[in-house]
Amino acid sequence: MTGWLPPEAWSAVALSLKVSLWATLCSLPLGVFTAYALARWRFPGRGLVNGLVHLPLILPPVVTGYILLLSMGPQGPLGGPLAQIGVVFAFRWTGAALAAGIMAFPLMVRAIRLSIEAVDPKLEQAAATLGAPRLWVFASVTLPMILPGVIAGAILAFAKAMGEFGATITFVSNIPGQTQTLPSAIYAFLQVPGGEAAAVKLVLVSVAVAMGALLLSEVIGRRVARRVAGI
Amino acid sequence: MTGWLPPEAWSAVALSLKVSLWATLCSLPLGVFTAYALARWRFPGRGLVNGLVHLPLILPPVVTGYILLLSMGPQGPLGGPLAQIGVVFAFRWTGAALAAGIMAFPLMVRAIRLSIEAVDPKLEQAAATLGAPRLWVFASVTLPMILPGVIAGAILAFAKAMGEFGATITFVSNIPGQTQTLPSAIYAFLQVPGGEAAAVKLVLVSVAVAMGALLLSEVIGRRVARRVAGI
Amino acid sequence: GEGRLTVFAAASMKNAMDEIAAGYEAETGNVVDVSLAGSSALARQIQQGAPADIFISANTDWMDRLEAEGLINADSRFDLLGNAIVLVAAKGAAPVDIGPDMDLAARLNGGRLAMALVEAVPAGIYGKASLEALGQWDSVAPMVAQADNVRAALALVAVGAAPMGIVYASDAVAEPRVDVVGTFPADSHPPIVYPAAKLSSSDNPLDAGFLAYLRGAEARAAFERQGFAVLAQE
Amino acid sequence: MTVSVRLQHSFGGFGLDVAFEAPAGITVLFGRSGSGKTTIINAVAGLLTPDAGRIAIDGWVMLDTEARVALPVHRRRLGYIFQDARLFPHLSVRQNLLFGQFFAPKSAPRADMGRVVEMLGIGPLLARRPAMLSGGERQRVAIGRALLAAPRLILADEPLAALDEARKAEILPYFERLRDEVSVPILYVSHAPAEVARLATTVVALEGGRVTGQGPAMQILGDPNLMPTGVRDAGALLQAVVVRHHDDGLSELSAGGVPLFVPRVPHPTGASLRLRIAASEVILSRARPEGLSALNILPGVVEAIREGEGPGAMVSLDTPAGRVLARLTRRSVTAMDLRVGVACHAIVKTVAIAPENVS
Amino acid sequence: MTVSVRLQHSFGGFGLDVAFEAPAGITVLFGRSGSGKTTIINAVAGLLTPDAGRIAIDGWVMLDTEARVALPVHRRRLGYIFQDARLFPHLSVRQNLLFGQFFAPKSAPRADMGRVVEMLGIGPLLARRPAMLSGGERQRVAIGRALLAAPRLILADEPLAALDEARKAEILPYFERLRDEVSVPILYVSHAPAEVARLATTVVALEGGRVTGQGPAMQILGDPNLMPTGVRDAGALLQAVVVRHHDDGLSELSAGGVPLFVPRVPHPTGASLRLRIAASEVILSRARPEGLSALNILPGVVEAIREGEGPGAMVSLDTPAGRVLARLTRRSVTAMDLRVGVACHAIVKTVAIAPENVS
Ligand SMILES: Nc1ncnc2c1ncn2[C@@H]1O[C@H](COP(=O)(O)OP(=O)(O)OP(=O)(O)O)[C@@H](O)[C@H]1O
Ligand SMILES: Nc1ncnc2c1ncn2[C@@H]1O[C@H](COP(=O)(O)OP(=O)(O)OP(=O)(O)O)[C@@H](O)[C@H]1O
Ligand code: MOO
Ligand SMILES: [Mg+2]
Ligand SMILES: [Mg+2]
Repeated sequence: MTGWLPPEAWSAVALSLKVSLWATLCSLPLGVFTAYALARWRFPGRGLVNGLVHLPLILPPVVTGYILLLSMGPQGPLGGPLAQIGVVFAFRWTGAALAAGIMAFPLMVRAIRLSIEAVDPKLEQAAATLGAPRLWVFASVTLPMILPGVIAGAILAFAKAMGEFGATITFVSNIPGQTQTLPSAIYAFLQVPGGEAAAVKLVLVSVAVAMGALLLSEVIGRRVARRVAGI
Repeated sequence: MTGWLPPEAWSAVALSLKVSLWATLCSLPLGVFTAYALARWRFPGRGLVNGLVHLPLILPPVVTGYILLLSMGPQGPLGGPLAQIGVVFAFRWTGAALAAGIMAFPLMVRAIRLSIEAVDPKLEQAAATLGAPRLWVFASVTLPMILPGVIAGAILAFAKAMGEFGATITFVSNIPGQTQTLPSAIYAFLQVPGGEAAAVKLVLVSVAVAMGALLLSEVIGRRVARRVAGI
Repeated sequence: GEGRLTVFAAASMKNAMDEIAAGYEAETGNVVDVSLAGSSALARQIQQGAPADIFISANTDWMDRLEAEGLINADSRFDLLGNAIVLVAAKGAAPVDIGPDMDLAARLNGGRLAMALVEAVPAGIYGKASLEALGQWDSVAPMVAQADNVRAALALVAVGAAPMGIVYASDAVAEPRVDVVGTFPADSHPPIVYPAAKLSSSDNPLDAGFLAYLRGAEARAAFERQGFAVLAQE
Repeated sequence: MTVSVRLQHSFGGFGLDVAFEAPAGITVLFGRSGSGKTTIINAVAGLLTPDAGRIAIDGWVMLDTEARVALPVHRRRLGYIFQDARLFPHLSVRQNLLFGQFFAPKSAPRADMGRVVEMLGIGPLLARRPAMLSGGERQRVAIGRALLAAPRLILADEPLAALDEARKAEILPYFERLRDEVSVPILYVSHAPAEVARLATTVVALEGGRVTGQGPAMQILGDPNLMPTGVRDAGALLQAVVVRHHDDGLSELSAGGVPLFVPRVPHPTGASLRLRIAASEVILSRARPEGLSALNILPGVVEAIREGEGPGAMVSLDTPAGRVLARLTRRSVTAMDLRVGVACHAIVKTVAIAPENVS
Repeated sequence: MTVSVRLQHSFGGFGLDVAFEAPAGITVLFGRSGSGKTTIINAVAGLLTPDAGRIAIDGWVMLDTEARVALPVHRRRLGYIFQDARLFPHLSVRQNLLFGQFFAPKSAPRADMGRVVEMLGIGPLLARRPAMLSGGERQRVAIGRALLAAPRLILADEPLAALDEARKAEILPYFERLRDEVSVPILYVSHAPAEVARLATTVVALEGGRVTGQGPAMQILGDPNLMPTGVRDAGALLQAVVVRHHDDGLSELSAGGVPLFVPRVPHPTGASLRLRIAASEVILSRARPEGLSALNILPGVVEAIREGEGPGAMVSLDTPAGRVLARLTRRSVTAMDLRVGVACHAIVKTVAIAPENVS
């Protein structure tokens, strides 16, 4: 098995899994919050927030990567201060996770937002009349009901994160073992003569992982939906 | 105004609009069909189709571009025969549209599928009892009801198409006036020292167009939804 | 030792750098991490404070820019590699006599000439310069398909999408589906130079050793196997 | 036209096995919840394929599982009126009404849009969207939509169940008109006895997936043994003729020669109509009662007495107007010494004959 | 505990301006569709902020627009029982029941889970999900959930409207128990007269956003002028005591000394209960009628006669049992020569006093 791909490739696979997993998990709470705000609140600047969320979908990924590099790099207006308090993204796997998370964010928010819009506000009102404060209503009523949507959104984001390349390589470079994700490795193999075979293998691994995640999301989503509906 | 950006840049803007528009319009029928099939039919291979549809979301765009090049290029197993009947994608803006359409397809299908799943099959049954054959039921009942979702899906796809770079340049290269889209132009400017200023301007144009489309989709979507609900 | 070193190198050097890194690691016990990406992406990352120790660029422009900004140690800079640009065509194609007399546009016969971006990517810039010098550019320009990098241009020829392309000699060397049908005269374009240098921000004690190793015999052999001309003297 | 239906189907715990004929007019499928009414209607509509069965209108076979015939839904030429109207929300009332016309064969006897609109009183609504209609209006449009599809059979599955009493009262007359003016057979599902009494030409009584009785409405509804919803809802149907309209707001009817007074009915003198007299609203008296506020007194002879489990008893009285049912306490039966063959009087309050029961 | 409510609010075309007091027991907000019942309940719940008003329980102010006090919904300590139950589908019955307990202040008099479960008969359902419950069971759980939130006020907006008759009959006794066993005031919205008659301690009659009458149930329901849904639904309430249970399935009651027979009630001898006698079901007779199947005859004196627009008239009779209303035709009034002060008898069929009207 290990002979099938060079060891660095395996380490890229492992790193991509780690990066995508963290990207998904860490952006999930913010994704749920953003989706909730967009679905339920009317506030000035709502259109702007919606636009910002979609920006990574719209911009060429390389541009998103440059924006990240400029703002979150060691000399960036955000990266500098953050580094002072020990939070470093630039040229770390954490940065790869940040880039992947941002690129996947619009997909996650869309999926979750739709499921929130499908929740009957009457149930939330019922919870409030029973004395539950707003946050508790969210945690005990809204969240369980949107779980299928959250899972679908998370897994879609995970799949997207597994494939993210342009923003990642632009922001955190392509350092083996640290920031070389599966797509970066595929890119590197494609840049030199004779690299295609290895690239194809990596593509297959990548497709297998992402497809597995998608299938999982359909199955889990359906099961959780049934559990939530109490059937 | 024209002085603000070099004329080639404006032609890239125009081309990107054309490519994205055609990509969206041409993939729309197939997107609706695929979404309908995934939402309503249970058939063997449904999981596979769902996976295939999502593939461009998951793969690094360059890989999608290579796959297109291999299959739809002049010597490709599909491109060759198609060329015989006069359908050529390679190095044409049509190819750019194809690449953009494929990359945007999963987003479009996801949005439409959700809106189809929200249509009450009972209305479709009612139409059937009145004598409407299946296709007519779709055209006269289902389609009007999902119009908001279709519009949302189409505009999301358009925005995504505006930003598509990797697959497009890999498949159809960058021929000014023919296949040089906005993201290709941005990429080119970013490759040379000092190109940032022009790149930033193009990014702004691209963001403005995509944001406009998104805002439009929210507005139209809401209006059409109200019209369909008959309120 | 068990030191660690980070090298930012142009992506087109991957095969050679893999070999060299392995050789260096075997010899010294130190680990080399090679980050491969487009020269422009790497240069920008360096501008933004990337924690690299050594940069090898595929062109002099970005290295010049970094030097001007004081980001590289000018004393350590040297021209590591040279390359040639060649005309490639599908396997078995007849050779072309590259010169002012060739009618490249006619040879294309309506097909495309695959190149890297002619205004942005070094191989494309060199190719365009050569074609201009040979008086071919104006007739060929409308047929040029510009890829985002050399490898993509080569792929266009390899899969038959374009009948001919202009790429580095180093790229053409191992692509079985294409033949080199001509080499552009070195004087028809600015010198193709891959400069290497140590970053000013790096205080890695291994820098000097690795730069020396790049000039060494093993490195030279590896580069030459990949079709590069080695400019650096030991 | 007669629809003949024979069906067998089983769901997990439920088995359906029915056969009945629905002649022209309204055939009500009557039975309590879960007795299989919707299952039958859906099978007729083609929305459900039964395990076995045959459905035909005059010779035209829509389903024959043995002959492997099963027309798809859209070929069955139905007008299905749903409980919840199911109008198309994105179409105007006019477009909803016209929806089925495209698909009706050119040769089909085409219902006239103008007449249907007139009959249902929906002229002023044509340009509106369904969301702008009241529940009652919506249901009327649904009736019109079904009619205009030129159906060979109309299906209605509890079309009034979702409406409140006022709305029901608004719609019922339209179904009566349908029954009386349109020749298409109507299969109508209901479990409201008053509705059945008012509308049914034929009743098919269902219980647990079996037909427990079928026949003309008068016969089935007057038979307390067949009434599946229990004696509390039993009642008799009487046929009456309008004799005169009085100035004090009452109409005088004659049922087999017995004068009956009801609040003014819209029918002209001489018109024939049906009255329902709920068994629970009849008081019996051995002597002819005098000086009572109740205006309607039917003399008769006790035909049968059935005692139930509770304190009640059901007395059938043979009167010149027809059979009348009275639900009494057993204590009263004893106190009045009621026996088969005894003469007595049925007292019915004028206003107890509520408008819904006059048809 | 008394809830005092004063509210002013206007929607586009509709203006609400009400003030009423709801003492312990069930205060029914009674009025036709669109009269503002739900608007009031929502304002009390805090789901709607009215233009002006004050809502307080004993001195505890939940809303005072002048003092700019408006407790958020979750601080109002309510038990809101919705028309559609609104159970949390993802939680078991037990978890639904316990939902409100977390938020009740420790000091609040805590309803005992065991007792509530016992009272509502939902013990066997605790582990199920709401999707697995029948409509009636679901509504019972909703009642329990509201009770267990230790509310200071229970709100119920047509909690039975979505249920069919059988389910209604199943739930009504639980509301009676609530009224009789729990000291928390209950605001109950309804437009079903039978429900009002059975449950109400106090009635607030609404019409077009105004209070047209408020007071003890007996008083309001016996007043045909105040009954907003029209005379057809009018009826009198009588207070009665259980005298004896007879072997033939009847219970003998005494209303002011007049014996009345109803189908066996579950109450013990000596228990006090309420009867509703619908005006449309009463027959009057000048002479004491003999030999009738109807067992219940109340002697009385005509107190008032009101003639409506139609053929009907409403006669109030003063009987030892209390005021009884009878709806007759004007023809009968003339024929019987009924005038104020005339003695006559009200005849009510035993079985016409349906169980829903016995409380
Ligand atoms: N798809 C199904 N799967 C399993 N059982 C079903 C299904 N549809 C109906 N049933 C069962 O078949 C029986 C008859 O159902 P049906 O809907 O025909 O009753 P109905 O007479 O229309 O009742 P209602 O008056 O409540 O509408 C019921 O016991 C029901 O639970
Ligand atoms: N959000 C709103 N905007 C405008 N008008 C409203 C709104 N909510 C209620 N109304 C109007 O206020 C009036 C009172 O409504 P409300 O829901 O309180 O009536 P109700 O007595 O509960 O009626 P029902 O018995 O039908 O439930 C109605 O005329 C209604 O149309
Ligand atoms: O080093 Mo590159 O890959 O030609 O930019
Ligand atoms: Mg049914
Ligand atoms: Mg209401």
